Amino acid sequence: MRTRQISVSKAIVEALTEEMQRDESIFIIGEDLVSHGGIFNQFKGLPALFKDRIIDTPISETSIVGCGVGAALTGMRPIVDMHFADFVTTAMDEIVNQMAKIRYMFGGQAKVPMVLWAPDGGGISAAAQHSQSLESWFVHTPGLKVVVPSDPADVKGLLKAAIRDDDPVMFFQHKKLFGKRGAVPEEEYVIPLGKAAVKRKGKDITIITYSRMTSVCLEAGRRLADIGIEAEVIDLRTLKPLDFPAIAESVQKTCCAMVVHEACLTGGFGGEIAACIGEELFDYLAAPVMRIGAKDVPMPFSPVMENFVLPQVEDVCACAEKIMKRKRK
Amino acid sequence: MRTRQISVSKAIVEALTEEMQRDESIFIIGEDLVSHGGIFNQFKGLPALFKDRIIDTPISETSIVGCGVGAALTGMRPIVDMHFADFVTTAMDEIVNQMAKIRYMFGGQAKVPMVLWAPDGGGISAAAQHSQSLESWFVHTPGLKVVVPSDPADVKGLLKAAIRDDDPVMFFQHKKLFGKRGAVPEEEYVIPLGKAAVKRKGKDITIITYSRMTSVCLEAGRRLADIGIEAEVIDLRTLKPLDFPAIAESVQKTCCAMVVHEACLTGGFGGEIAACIGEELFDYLAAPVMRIGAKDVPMPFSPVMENFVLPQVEDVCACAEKIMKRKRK
Amino acid sequence: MHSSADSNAPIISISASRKKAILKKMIQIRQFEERAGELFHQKLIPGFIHLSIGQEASTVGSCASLRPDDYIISTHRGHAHILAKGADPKYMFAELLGKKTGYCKGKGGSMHIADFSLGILGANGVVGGGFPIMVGAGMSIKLRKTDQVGMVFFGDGASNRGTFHEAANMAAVFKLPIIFVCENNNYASTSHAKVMVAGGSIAARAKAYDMPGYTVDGSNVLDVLEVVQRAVDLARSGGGPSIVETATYRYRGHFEGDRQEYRTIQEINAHRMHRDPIARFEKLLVAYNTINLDYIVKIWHETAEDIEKAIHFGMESPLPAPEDALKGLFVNS
Amino acid sequence: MHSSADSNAPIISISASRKKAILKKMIQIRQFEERAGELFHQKLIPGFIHLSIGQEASTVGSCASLRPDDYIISTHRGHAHILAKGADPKYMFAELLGKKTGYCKGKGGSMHIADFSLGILGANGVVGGGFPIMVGAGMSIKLRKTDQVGMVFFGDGASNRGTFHEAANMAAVFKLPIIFVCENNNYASTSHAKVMVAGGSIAARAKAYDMPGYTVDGSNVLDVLEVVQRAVDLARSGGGPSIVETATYRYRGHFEGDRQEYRTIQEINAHRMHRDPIARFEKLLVAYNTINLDYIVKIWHETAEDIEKAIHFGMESPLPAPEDALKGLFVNS
Ligand SMILES: Cc1ncc(C[n+]2csc(CCOP(=O)(O)OP(=O)(O)O)c2C)c(N)n1
Ligand SMILES: Cc1ncc(C[n+]2csc(CCOP(=O)(O)OP(=O)(O)O)c2C)c(N)n1
Ligand SMILES: [Mg+2]
Ligand SMILES: [Mg+2]
Repeated sequence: MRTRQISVSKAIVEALTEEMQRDESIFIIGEDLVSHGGIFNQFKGLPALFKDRIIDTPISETSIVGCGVGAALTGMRPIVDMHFADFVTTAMDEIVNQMAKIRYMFGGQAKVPMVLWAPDGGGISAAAQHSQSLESWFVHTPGLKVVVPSDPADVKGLLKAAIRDDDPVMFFQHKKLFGKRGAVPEEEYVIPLGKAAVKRKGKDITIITYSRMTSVCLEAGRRLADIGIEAEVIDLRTLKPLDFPAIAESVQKTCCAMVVHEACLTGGFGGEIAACIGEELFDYLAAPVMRIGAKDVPMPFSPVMENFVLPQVEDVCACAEKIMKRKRK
Repeated sequence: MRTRQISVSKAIVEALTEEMQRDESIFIIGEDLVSHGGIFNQFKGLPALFKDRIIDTPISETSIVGCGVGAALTGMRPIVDMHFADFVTTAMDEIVNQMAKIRYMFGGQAKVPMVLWAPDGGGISAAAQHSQSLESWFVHTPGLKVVVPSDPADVKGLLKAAIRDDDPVMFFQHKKLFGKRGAVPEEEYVIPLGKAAVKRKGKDITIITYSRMTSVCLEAGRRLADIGIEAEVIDLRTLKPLDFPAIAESVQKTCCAMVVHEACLTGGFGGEIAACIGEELFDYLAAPVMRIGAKDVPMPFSPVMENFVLPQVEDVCACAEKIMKRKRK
Repeated sequence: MHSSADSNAPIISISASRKKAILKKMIQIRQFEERAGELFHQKLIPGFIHLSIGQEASTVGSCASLRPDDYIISTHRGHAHILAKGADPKYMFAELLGKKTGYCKGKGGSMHIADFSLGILGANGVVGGGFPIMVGAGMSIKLRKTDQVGMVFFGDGASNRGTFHEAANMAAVFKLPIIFVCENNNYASTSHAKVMVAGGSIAARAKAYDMPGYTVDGSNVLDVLEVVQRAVDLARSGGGPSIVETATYRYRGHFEGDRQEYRTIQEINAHRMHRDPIARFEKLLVAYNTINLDYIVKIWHETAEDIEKAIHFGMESPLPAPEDALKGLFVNS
Repeated sequence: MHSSADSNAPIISISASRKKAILKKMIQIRQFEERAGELFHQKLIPGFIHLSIGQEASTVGSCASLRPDDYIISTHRGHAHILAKGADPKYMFAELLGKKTGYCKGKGGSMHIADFSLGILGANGVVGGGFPIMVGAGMSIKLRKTDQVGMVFFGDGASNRGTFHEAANMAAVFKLPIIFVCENNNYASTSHAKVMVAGGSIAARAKAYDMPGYTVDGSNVLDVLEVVQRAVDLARSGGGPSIVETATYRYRGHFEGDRQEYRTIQEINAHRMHRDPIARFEKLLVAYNTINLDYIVKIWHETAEDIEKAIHFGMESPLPAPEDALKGLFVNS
């Protein structure tokens, strides 16, 4: 398979271009898409290619999301740009009570093929209202699929799958990853939703993660290898559907696990995974399943504090070592 | 301590009356409070007692919650009635990005002493948009306290504590509990936030629960006793702050645990508790920590399906028996 | 732009058969609602229901201007809208009764009935929840370049939700083919529109978005049709959205069981006696010799029979299996 | 009600010393913003910042009508509002620089500055997030029976959020002492207000809520003051809310670093040259002999010195400790 090194931003544009060329019912709607190509330049070049299908709106997020729902119900395949993931808060009724529930509560009469595309995460000194990782709310909302990619190849393949999916998909794109480069296949491909990827092989401990924390965990994996710990790093890629078999396979081998995410610890998706492992793999576990997440505060502005709040490579290493000590006992 | 048997509704009215008499800065704002005494008659009699301090609003939930925030910041102690907990979705920015974060992000300059009072839960054939249990979103939102009471005495004592608290409190009142009666002390009392209650003593298995599921678990406890299983039922009462020491004390004794809530299973608060138990009490556990929650679908309307989706006494018993079998192995 | 139909104008020039169909639809709705109320009080319908009795002219007059392929979005008080757009009462009763044969297989109930094959994009339990969705249907029409229109029903209370403002502005900005029909029945649950809607007029708010706003007597079905038709024609011809506010009244409580401490029986009776939309229309049609009294009796009778058949269908239908609850969440499930 | 101040009217009759204070405040804001921009481009300020250069008359004219105990709520473009209400630039710079001595101890940054002791209830990173909170401040004033007022600043873009509508209606319904000041600088990030605000006028929307709406030349500080003072007087005397829309313009990009492909340099320069609020006011004051050129030079100089001192304070201040991040979430933490 021939690949090239491209950035996440480029991968997004490629995925969108290919899909929009393939299917005329796809359109993108949100704020500042046309002149800016999106607030993170993530849609750069698309407005020129798909003139009427990239739509700038007033600042009316509630209606923008609702607009996606209504268009999806009547034959279109909208991609709704949320500007910042934090602004899902202004459209939760539309996401949770309409987009997620319409198909079910109307007895399966309708489908809602739409993608809600939301740049999330911290690390850019954007403070409390522009830095959140809110995926666990949506995992807890039946009717939604949740995608949390970590590198250019996954972004491209998963975005294409999300667009083709007939159900509503929350696509959380970490905003620190736009510039991240990686190998992306030249030919067309789609990555099915619900398939995790083992991004590092290892026999000692399973590290389960997703989104930006994948690179943090991979770096931790390298450092742990230096001290003789071979960590297996699983990038979940989608949280719903969840690839629990991939987790189980690894934990049955390593007999211990930890979960790492950027969302704040308490009530985060790590609890769900740790609970599932505890329930399903109890007899395999040689040590407690540990979790790492951001500290339980709103994101502070000043970088010294923000770095302290966000999980770091050192935190992952320290936790893995602690687990390994327990395991070896 | 002298008590009387009163309903949850009566307990609410008593708590509010006592607190509003004590503190003039308390007011209640929401829809249909004055003529109806609240949509569930939960504020019955109050409008006559506190004329200008029970305020009917237009249907503008976003502004109603924001109104609470602004009033709390400027010297008042608002109680905001959400009508149905499902409608928090129309005010998530106000709850999550403002109410929860204002104190922190402004460096501690302000306090936000307000109660967001929200009747939640299913079981009344109110279908997908009027039956949700959304507490886990707010447990995952740093800056909020979360109260989930289960009987009249707790409702009264916790509501008083929530009103006196200087931080924002989400108070989820299960709507099937309004008519529930129980012994309530005659003299004044307050139940501090963050204290769980052991509602049934037992040595065999710890059942951790809250809100309406407490009575379901207590009934399960009685039935389990008939077959020789002594379950300890812990009613968490508040999820944030969480009384983990109470959980630990019980699990150290019983060596096994299960969590029961009405919110849908995946991503629910049960995962958090199971994960914490796994992390902190690994060496005590003789069986996996299991979770019971509603099935992962929106609430269906028809009672046969709704009952199937909601956790029942039988489900709790079956799960407890399964755990006990594992434990005895 | 803020005008009202001239009620001294001659009877709107539509065919006698259309007029008869309109009358029949109003009667069907009235009977559907009365029987639904009875079934509810007999505890055969679970949950809660909101009835539209008294508001028939507003709803039927509005929907009479629509084509089968046009869209509507309804509210918590939705039975009338859905019937007016052509839904079959038997699947509706089955749904209200929580049966497997209902429009939503028993998953929706009173507040969540839809028939996508008839352009009924659903009732909505969230007040004001329909506005943004209708923006999407309008955008879809625009992108697909059809000449459909969308009509979103809402109450006086709903007009105070932020979604109204966002949707009205977006509809105007994109010139979407949307008709905002506010059925102002004076009350949002217990609160009076005069108190809760600053300025008192929802139609007048159209001006803020530079679109036409109309107020019309919602107890006169032909007035409603005439005004709404104007808005529909504008939308269909690419002229963008309008707001129509119908002055109407509900005879029943906000929901069945409502104690209604916020109004007097006298007030309700005055409406019933002097402004009943069905009685008014019947009188008009008789006066113009379009129909006679026998015909009226016949329609009430026929419609009642149909309603009973529909109830029978619902009552006899099977309940869903408990496990049906797990089906239909995703497209492949 | 939708009127504009007559700009041929004689110079508003306030004292010379107040006029001087107003000029000085505008200059302080200009200099604060220019230096903030520089510090940002020197990568000393983390995150992103939105500057108000060009909008000084709108902001200072509005705040000049307020008492110290009145409330304001600001926006993402908040430095000017906060300075105009009396905040100390040194704690502001310290905050922008992420220092422990900042207004928010380094937790807030540019979009989240507040000084509750001055009635500044905070900037807000969520566009339109301030409206509902101001409803609460207004309600609190009403319940506490004081004669304070609250002023909520917002942009043309923010006027399209549902929160605007809900808050305007609620303010009118409860006759709350709130002044809605829309600083219409033509753009919401990249989008032009003419395209995104249906009808084009935000002040005109006041009519929908039965409250006064004014449009005023936002580059003329005395015009702004005169009109806003009218709205403040009404609010303070129990007459309820008003909307004031100032026609203004920002010289810098939406945020520092904005490529600004949505407008031309010519457009910006035309505003700078012909409608600069500070130059206009200086010319006026000189023409009326309130001040002379030397005085102007002196103010610019003095203010610049103060700003440098404030920057110095910020630069020399210590960073927070990492663990400070864990403090201050709850009242007892
Ligand atoms: C967002 C939201 N808020 C509150 C409610 C509760 N509620 C249901 S109907 C209703 C009144 C609606 O009044 P109106 O819009 O005038 O419609 P009507 O009932 O008169 O038909 C209220 C407050 C709701 N369902 N959704
Ligand atoms: C709810 C929300 N949507 C979008 C944004 C991103 N955003 C920040 S400023 C801005 C433009 C605001 O325009 P306007 O209200 O006119 O204020 P101005 O920037 O012109 O001062 C946008 C879209 C946001 N912060 N909040
Ligand atoms: Mg109404
Ligand atoms: Mg602007």
